[in-house]
This record gives sequence, structure tokens and C-alpha cells, in this order.
Amino acid sequence: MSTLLDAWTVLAVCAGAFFFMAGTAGLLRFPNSLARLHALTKADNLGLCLVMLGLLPQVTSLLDGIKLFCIWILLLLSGASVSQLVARSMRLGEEARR
Amino acid sequence: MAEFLLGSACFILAMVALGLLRILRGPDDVDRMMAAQLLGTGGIAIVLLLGFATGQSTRINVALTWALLAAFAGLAFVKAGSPPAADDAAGPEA
Amino acid sequence: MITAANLFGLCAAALIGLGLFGLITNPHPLRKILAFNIIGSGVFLLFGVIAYRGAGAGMAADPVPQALLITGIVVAFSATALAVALLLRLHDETGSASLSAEATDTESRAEQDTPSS
Amino acid sequence: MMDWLNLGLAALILGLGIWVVLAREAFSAVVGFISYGLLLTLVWVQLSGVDVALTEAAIGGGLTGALLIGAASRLKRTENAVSAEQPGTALKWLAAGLSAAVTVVLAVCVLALPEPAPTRAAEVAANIDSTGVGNPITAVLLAFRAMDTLLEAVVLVFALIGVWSLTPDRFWAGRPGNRQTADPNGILAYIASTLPPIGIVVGLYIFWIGADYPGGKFQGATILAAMWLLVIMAGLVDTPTISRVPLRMALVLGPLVFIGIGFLGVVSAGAFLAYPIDYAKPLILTIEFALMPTLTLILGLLLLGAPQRAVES
Amino acid sequence: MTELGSLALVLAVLLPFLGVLAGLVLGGRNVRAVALITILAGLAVVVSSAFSFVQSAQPLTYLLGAWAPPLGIALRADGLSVAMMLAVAVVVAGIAAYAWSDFAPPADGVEKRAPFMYWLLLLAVWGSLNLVFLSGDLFTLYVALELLTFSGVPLVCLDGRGETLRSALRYLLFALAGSLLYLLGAVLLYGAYGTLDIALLAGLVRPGPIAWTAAALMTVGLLAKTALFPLHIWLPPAHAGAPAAGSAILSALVIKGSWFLVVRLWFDVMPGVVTLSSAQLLAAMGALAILVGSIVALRQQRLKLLVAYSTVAQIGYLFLMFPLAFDASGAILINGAALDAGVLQASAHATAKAGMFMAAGLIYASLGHDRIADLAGVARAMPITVLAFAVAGLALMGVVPSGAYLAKKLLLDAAGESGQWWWTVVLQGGAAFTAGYMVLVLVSVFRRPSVPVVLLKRASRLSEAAALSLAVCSLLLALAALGPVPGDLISNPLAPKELLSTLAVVVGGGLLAFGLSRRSLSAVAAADDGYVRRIMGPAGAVFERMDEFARRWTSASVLLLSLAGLFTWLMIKGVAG
Repeated sequence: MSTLLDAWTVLAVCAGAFFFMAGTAGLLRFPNSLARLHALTKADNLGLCLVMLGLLPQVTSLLDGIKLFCIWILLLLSGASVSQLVARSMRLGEEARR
Repeated sequence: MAEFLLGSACFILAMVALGLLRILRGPDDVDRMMAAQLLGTGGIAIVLLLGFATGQSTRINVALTWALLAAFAGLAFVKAGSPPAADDAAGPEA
Repeated sequence: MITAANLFGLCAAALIGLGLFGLITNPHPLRKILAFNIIGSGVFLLFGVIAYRGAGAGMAADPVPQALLITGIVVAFSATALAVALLLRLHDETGSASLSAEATDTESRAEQDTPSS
Repeated sequence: MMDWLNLGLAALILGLGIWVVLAREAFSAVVGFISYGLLLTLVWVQLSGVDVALTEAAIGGGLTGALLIGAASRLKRTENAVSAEQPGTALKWLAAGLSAAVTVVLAVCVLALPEPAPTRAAEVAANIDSTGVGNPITAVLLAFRAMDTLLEAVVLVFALIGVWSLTPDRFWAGRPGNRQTADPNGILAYIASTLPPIGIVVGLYIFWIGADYPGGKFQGATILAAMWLLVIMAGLVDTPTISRVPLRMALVLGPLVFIGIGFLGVVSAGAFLAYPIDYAKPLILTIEFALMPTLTLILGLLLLGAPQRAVES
Repeated sequence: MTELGSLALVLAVLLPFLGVLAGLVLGGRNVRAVALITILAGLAVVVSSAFSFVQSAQPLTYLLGAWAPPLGIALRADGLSVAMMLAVAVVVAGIAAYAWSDFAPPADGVEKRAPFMYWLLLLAVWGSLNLVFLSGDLFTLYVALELLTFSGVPLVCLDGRGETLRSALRYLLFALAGSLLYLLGAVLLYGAYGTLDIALLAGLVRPGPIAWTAAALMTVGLLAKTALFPLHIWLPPAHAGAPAAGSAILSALVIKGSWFLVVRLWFDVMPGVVTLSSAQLLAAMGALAILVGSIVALRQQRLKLLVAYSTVAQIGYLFLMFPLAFDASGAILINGAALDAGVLQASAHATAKAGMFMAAGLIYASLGHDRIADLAGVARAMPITVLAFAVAGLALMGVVPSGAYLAKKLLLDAAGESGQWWWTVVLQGGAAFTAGYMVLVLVSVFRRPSVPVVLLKRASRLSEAAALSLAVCSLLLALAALGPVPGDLISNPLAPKELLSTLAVVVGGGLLAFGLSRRSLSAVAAADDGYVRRIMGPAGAVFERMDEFARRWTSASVLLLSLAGLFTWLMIKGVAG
């Protein structure tokens, strides 16, 4: 059982790390800010989600599990709205420049 | 297991570090802030991985605090960085 | 390999020097405030290293410096807040954020009869 | 592996520090500084300072970052004029040389620190039972060196008085900050109504466990202050009028309770800030509890700055 | 040792803080009354702690929370701290009386910013200073220093003009840099010795890289906060720009806090680490401060700036005692006559400088300006104010029986004993300079005006009385301090020898003023621009240039770090040699 859970952790954390890499690659390689924003917010939220899922089997108490879940929800919430707002302010900034 | 978690923490740190190059390159403030956001998410992952690697679950609280305050700083940035027109668009209230 | 304590201790030393350089050479007050914070974090980091070296009696680090660090961080934050408020007011009042009034030296300012009492 | 992680962290922190000092625009320097604060949190975790890490995450990255970024955007226009006042190259090199000398001297000191390191851990461990709390840092902050914590609260009050003293006379007794008018159905309003409930629970949780685990009043209060500011930023509530008596009473509540319990100690335990042996923990919790609203309000108000508009009549 | 007598130490710190908290809640209408009650109660507390100190004849200690250092924090009161606490309490009371009508509560009951803030800040400064004098822990002292800065800075810009805001920001940033250096030193000491308690450290500290670095960093950090030349970047504009009641606090009180900490550090924490040569450097900075500060003061055209620059010079005096306090072998600092002289000087300066700023403020408020050239006729229009100014000046010059006189005498004796004759020259010369700017001002105010003086408003009696009493306090300080000092140190002020020496000083000062001031002293001298002025004028300009250079941010901070290096080197050399 425990080897199975450990295998899950390894798998999920690896996948999470991969998405972080993807996010970084997007942030560095994509041509404009809006595209970078897309790449980044999606990839790193997914990455964190996977890391979190991977760590879940290692949790020793229910409270810790809730906290992990909480962190993820928080990031989803703030990441989504911040990127939305950033995108909007970018658009407004461009309009203002015109 | 601990060694693996530590290793992934290192890997994510390296990725975040690469992402921070955006802070150097810009070109816009928004890009810089995105890099900081990446650091926010990546950092939480690192704290968690480290916490589980060393078996100190109190470190989860650091990640929790971090998540809350990172959201706050991000919103403060949007507020500060957006042109004043964005505020006026909604029209004055009461 | 180098121990964590020494590594971060040296890092703290470098940060303090770096912050001092910024504090001296950067003319903008906001950048001076940032540099002040860099020096501050360097000093705190050094204290943290000292706490870390003092692990013992079943504790992962010496708790006294760690407690002082929390107080120190709060004090540094209050100082930053006061400095920023002062800087913003200066900007609102004069439209400039410059620290140097050297262009108008003491004497020429003395000639202007500005109310100050 | 841990070594590599530490090495990477140190290198990143130094790199970001250099960026903060040398970046051309203040705004990008501040963004660098926020990342710098977050990385510092990781270093605190590595140095077994979870309490400090919590404080740094809340203050260094969060509140200070928000404070500075607001200032940077307001001061953007002044930058070109001011950066024309650069010191001459010779002076710059001199400054660089001297700063490097300081670093070298400090590095020598770091390497000369005695081994084994002097520590107070043993004394704290021996005496922690009489305080009733389990977190050694809380024991130091509220029992062994309670005076420092009392003074810390006073520092915050003084800083707020200092900030308020910068109010233009016509706005005295007014409200800090501009009235925020975000779209009530917009994203900001949405996040500002969903995040705070979670934040308040987390803040109180961090405060509550502080007696026995890393955490405490200060870290909790910072989270609460951030949530309050979030609601203000979204325009859901207005900033408080600084002349209101209830507000001012809340500002002094914490220090007053602290001092009151301190003098109680003179009568009941023989010294100022001493606790009677069986009541140590409840008294410490009372102090922390009373400090919470004070710290939350002051941290928030420090960020909001001096009043900028008169009260609407 | 936690008996009731030393509980007064806790109260001395906490009463003013409680006053601030109460004032904040009770608002602008009641804040002055709160301040009055706090000051009266605080005076009683300070006096009672002085009594218990004299009775017990040994330093008082109070263990906070009954935890003994190194785990806990102790408050300690030795002779030094008791003397400073008393002096500060008297000055605070005087300043409060002076500001009584200026910062009266608003008639319409609506809270006004400036008076509200002023009383809070006055109490805040007082509590912070008492904490500086009493705390026995280096970290608590750091917090105390920051408290002092936070309450001092807003006083500079209480009027909210751009110029004073700029001075306040410069002050804040430089002071913050100074306190960080201090904290860095304290951190290093903890790393090496595992305690921050002054008494424990005194037994532990040994010369070595960490102790040297810590001593140098802490010293220069504190000097930056004290504004000892050439680190006086923020002082003149800040002190001249603040309202007079604020300048009095800043000049008389705030800078004494960090000065006191230098004394604590050198005498109590690391007497074995600092060396005679590093003390010579400290005193040399003091001598330079006297020279440059006085000469630039002589060349000012505004009264408040003149007084501010005289503060720069007077700070210099406070550091002359360091090399004279070493024992005969020059190896270690001892708690002797020279230290007494230093404390006496600090008290004398606190009272006299407060009185002087108050008098200058009254003149400013009454005339609407403070151009020294246009002060003719003021002596007749405002005799008490001018008397207060003159008495404060005499006290600073060190005529018998002022505190400065006794301090000078003790220092001269110490200089004679240790064979450091050069400080004799500085001490005597400094008095002549002080006389110089006094003569400059007095000649101006006693001149007959071409048009009758019109006073915009009459100075309040209470303010004038406060200025005069503080000045008189300083003039009579030697008599008050006679307790611990043998009586034969005071000679009859009217004896021919004393009169002659006072006269010599005044004449010397007059000559300096004649030579160096920008304006001529009288119409006659203006017509005949003699060659004395032609030589000395440019010389004065050179000193002004020096002052200007030192007050640039970059040069000031470069000087700060260089001085730290110099101190370290001198301390290392002391051991090697």
C-alpha cells in the first residue's frame, strides 16, 4: 500500500514539476505579455495542484490535508482573478496609449 | 522519499529562478509581476515539498500565509499598476 | 561543502554591503528605502544564522534571537511605513521627491522669509 | 541535495538583491523586492525559523510589498528628475569600495563566530514550563522578554502617530486613501468577498496555535490586516475616519491591557510583567488576544497612510 | 531587587507612554491636560527614583517579569542615568510651559493636528529617552532608539512645509541607517557572547575581530544619530525648520539619547575594547565640530540657523571627555571626573540650548522673521526674551557658576593630569567661539532701530519665563551639582581673576565675530572693511564649503563608513601596538 502511495506521490510531483517547467518556458519564450500570462497562470496552477495531490497521501493528519486543499483553492482563486485583472489593466493601458 | 521530494524542490527552484529572468528582461511591469507570481506559486510548492521532506508539518502554515499574502500583493500590484481610468470606469459610488 | 550557517552568513554580509551601496549612491528616496530594507534583511539574516548555530537543548535553533527577529521585522516595517508616508507627503507638497536642496544652499534659503514658527 | 538547494537560494537572493539596488526603475526594483522577500521566507524555513518565516511571508513579501508598490506607482513621474542627481563616478567607486570592505569585514566576523555557538536554548527549555506555553518563541516574546513585545506595540503606535502627523491640516480627522470605486460586480469585488472569510479563519488559526506551535498574534494580525485592506481596495468598505473615538480606543487597547496585566504582576507575582505561576498561560493569551485588534488596525492604517480627504458631510 | 523603590524605573518609562496612549484616545481637546498630569506625575517618579538611588548608594536594578538576564531584561539606573533623567525631566517641564499657550487646545473644540501631535510627541520623546537611560539590554535599547527617532522626526515637519518635510526625510533615512549599524553591532555581540545584557557583556567582551567590528559599527551608527560633525547632514535644516518648541526638544533632548548610548557602550559595554587612540579620534571629531559649527554659526544670517549650528558645535563638546576619561596608563576607560564632566555638560547644554531655541522662537514669533541683521531694538521691545538668550549664551560659554564651567574645569584638570594639553586649547577656544556668536546676536538686538520695532504679537509671559528659567538653571547648574563634587571647584564669579577670564573670552569672541561674520557688526565697521575681515572672510567661506560638502548625502554616508573603518583600525592598532 505504502509503496503504491509513494509511487503516486513520485508520479504526481514529477508531473507537477513538469508543468512548472512548462510555465517557465512559456514565460520566457512566448512573444507577448498576454500569451505569457496565459501560459503562466494555467501551467503553474496546474503544477501546484499536482504537487499538492501528490503530497496528499503523505499527510499525517486531517487538518494538514484541509490546509493543503485550502492553499490550492486560495491560489486558484487569487491566481485566476489577479491574471484577469492584470489582463484588463494591460488592455486599458494599451487603449490609453492609443 | 525525502530525497526525492527535496530533489523536486530543487528542480522547481531552478525553474522559478529561470522564470525570474523575466524580471530582468521585462519589458513591461506586467511581465515582471508575472515572474513574481510564478515565484509565489513555485515557492509554495517548494515550502510544501520541504515540509514533507523534513516531516515538519508546521511548515504548511507558512505556505498558507504565503498564499494569502501573495494574493494580496498581487491585487495591490494590479491596483497600483492599472491606469487611474480603470477606477473611474466603474463610476463614483455613494 | 560549506555549512548552511556559513553560506547564509556570508550571504547576509554581502546583502549588507549591497544595501549600503544602494543607500549611498541611489539618489531616489524610495530606492534608499528599498536599500534600507535590504540592509535590514541582511542584518536579520545574520541574526537568523546566529540563532541557527545556537540549536540545542532539543530546539532546532536558539529561540531568543528568533523572537528578537520578529520584533526587529516589525520595527523595520514601521520605519518603512513612516518613511514612505513622509516621502509621499513631500511629493504631494513639492511635486518633487528629491532629497537634496543643495541647489538652493542654506544662505539663499535664509534670504527667503518663509514662515517657520 | 539540501546543500544545492541552499546554494541556489543564496545565489537567487543575492541576484535579486543586486537587481533591487541596480534596477533602473523603482517599480521594477519593488517587484524584485517582493520576490526577494518571498525567497527570504524559504531561507527562514531552511534556518529552522518557522515563526520568522511566517512573519517574513506576511510582512516582507506581503505588506511591505504592497506599501512600496503603491508608493512606486505614485512616484513614477519623479524618477527621471531625481536620477539626474547621480553621484560622480569617483564617489560611486569609493562607495562601492567601502561597501565591499564592510562585506569583507562582516564575512570575517561570520567565520570568526565562536564554536560551539553560545545559546540561550537551554535556559529557555528549563524555564518554559513556568510560562505554560509550548512555543519557545512565544515564551520569549511574552514572558522572558515581554518588555520588548510591549515596546514593539508602542513602536507601532508611535509610527502611526508619525504617519498621521503628516496629514495636511485641511484633511485632519479625515480618511486616508482615495475612495476606491471598483465595479461592485467585478472581479475585485468578488475576490474581496470570497478571500477574507478564508483569510480571517486562517489568521485566527495562526494566532491561536501560536501558544504552542509556530505562529502568534503578530503573524495572525498581519493576515487580518491584509484582508481588511483587500476589502478596502475593492471599495466594499471605506477607510476609517481617524478621529473616531472607537477606532482610537481599539488602537490603544492592546498596549493598555498589556501594561495593565504587567502591573497586575507587581501585586500578584512580585514584578512588573511577571505572571502568577498558575495563571501564566491565560494571562499571556489575554494579552495576545487584546493585541490582535490593535495590531491589525495599526498595520492596516500604516499601509493606508496619512488622511488624504476630509470627511464628507 | 524587585522592591517597590525601583518600580519607579518602570514608571519613569511607562508613564509617558501611558500619557501618549491616553492622549490619543482623549483627543485634541484634552491632550494638553493629559500631558500636564503626565509631566507632573513623571517628575515625581523621576525625583523619587533619584532619591532611592541616593539612599541605596548603588545602582538600582529592576528585573522585568522577575526574569534575570541573560534570559530576561533588566532596567538599571546608575548615577549617569539618574542625572540624565533628572535633567531631561526639568527640560521637558520647561518646554511644556513654553509651549503651553502656543499649542493650546482649540477654542472651538475641534481637534487640530499640530497641537494634538505636539503633546503626544513630547511625551513620546520623554518616555523613549527614559528608556534609553534605563534599559540594560542592547536590543531593548535599539527599540528605544527607534522610538526616539519615530517621535523626533514628525516634530521636524510639524508645520508641513515642503522644506521641513525634506529635512525630516533626510533625518529619518540617515537615522535609520545609523540604527541599523547599531543593530548589526548588537547582533554580532550576541553571536559572539550569547547575551545582550550590558552588565553581562562587560564581563565577557574581549578585543577581537567581532568586538572591534561591533564597537566601530555601533559607534558610528550612534554618531550619525547624534549628528556629530561630519555626520551632521540632517541637523541644521531640521532644527532650524521645526517650530521653536520642537527645535528645543530636538536640540536639547533627542540627540542626547544616542550620545548617552555612545557613553554606555564605551564605558560600560566595552571599556577594554576601545582604545585611547580611538577616543582621540572621537574627540578630534568633536573639536572639528566646535570649529566648523561655530564658524558656520557666525556666518548665518538667520537666528534659528545660528542656534542650530551652535548645536553642531555644542555636540562636539560632549565628545571631548572621551580621551580624558582614560586611566593614567591610557589603557582603559574609567568612570571618573571626566565622565562626570561629560554628563554635566550634557545637562548644561540641554537646559541652555532649550532656553536659547525658545528665546529665538519668541523673537521669530513676535517679529515674523529672524534675520539677525534686522533685530535692532529687540532688546528694548522684548527684554526678558533677550535676557533669556543672553543668560543661555553665558551658560554655554561656561562662566561661573554654570554647569558648562564646572565641566570645563573638570576636563581641564583631567587634560592637565594626563598631559593632553591640546584639548585645553580646544576647550578654551570653544568658549571664545560661543562668545562670538553671542556677541553677534546681542550687538544686533541692542542696536538702536531706524524705525520703531513693531511686534506682531506679544510673547506669552509663561513662555518667556520658561525660556529664562531653563537658561538660569543651566547658569546655576554647578551649584546644584556640588553634591558629589568638592566645593573648592567653584570660585567667586566676581573675583578679579574670573572676571578677567570671562572678559578675555568675550573680547576674543567679539574679534572672531567681527572677523568671520558675513555682516559687519556696526555701521562703522561696514564702511571700513579692514584687512582682518578681508583675510578672515574667505577663511570663513572655506569652512562653510566644508560644512556644505559634509552635508551632501553621498559624502556624509561615505564619511560614515570611512569613520567606521578608521575606528576599527585604531582599535586593532591599540592591541597590536
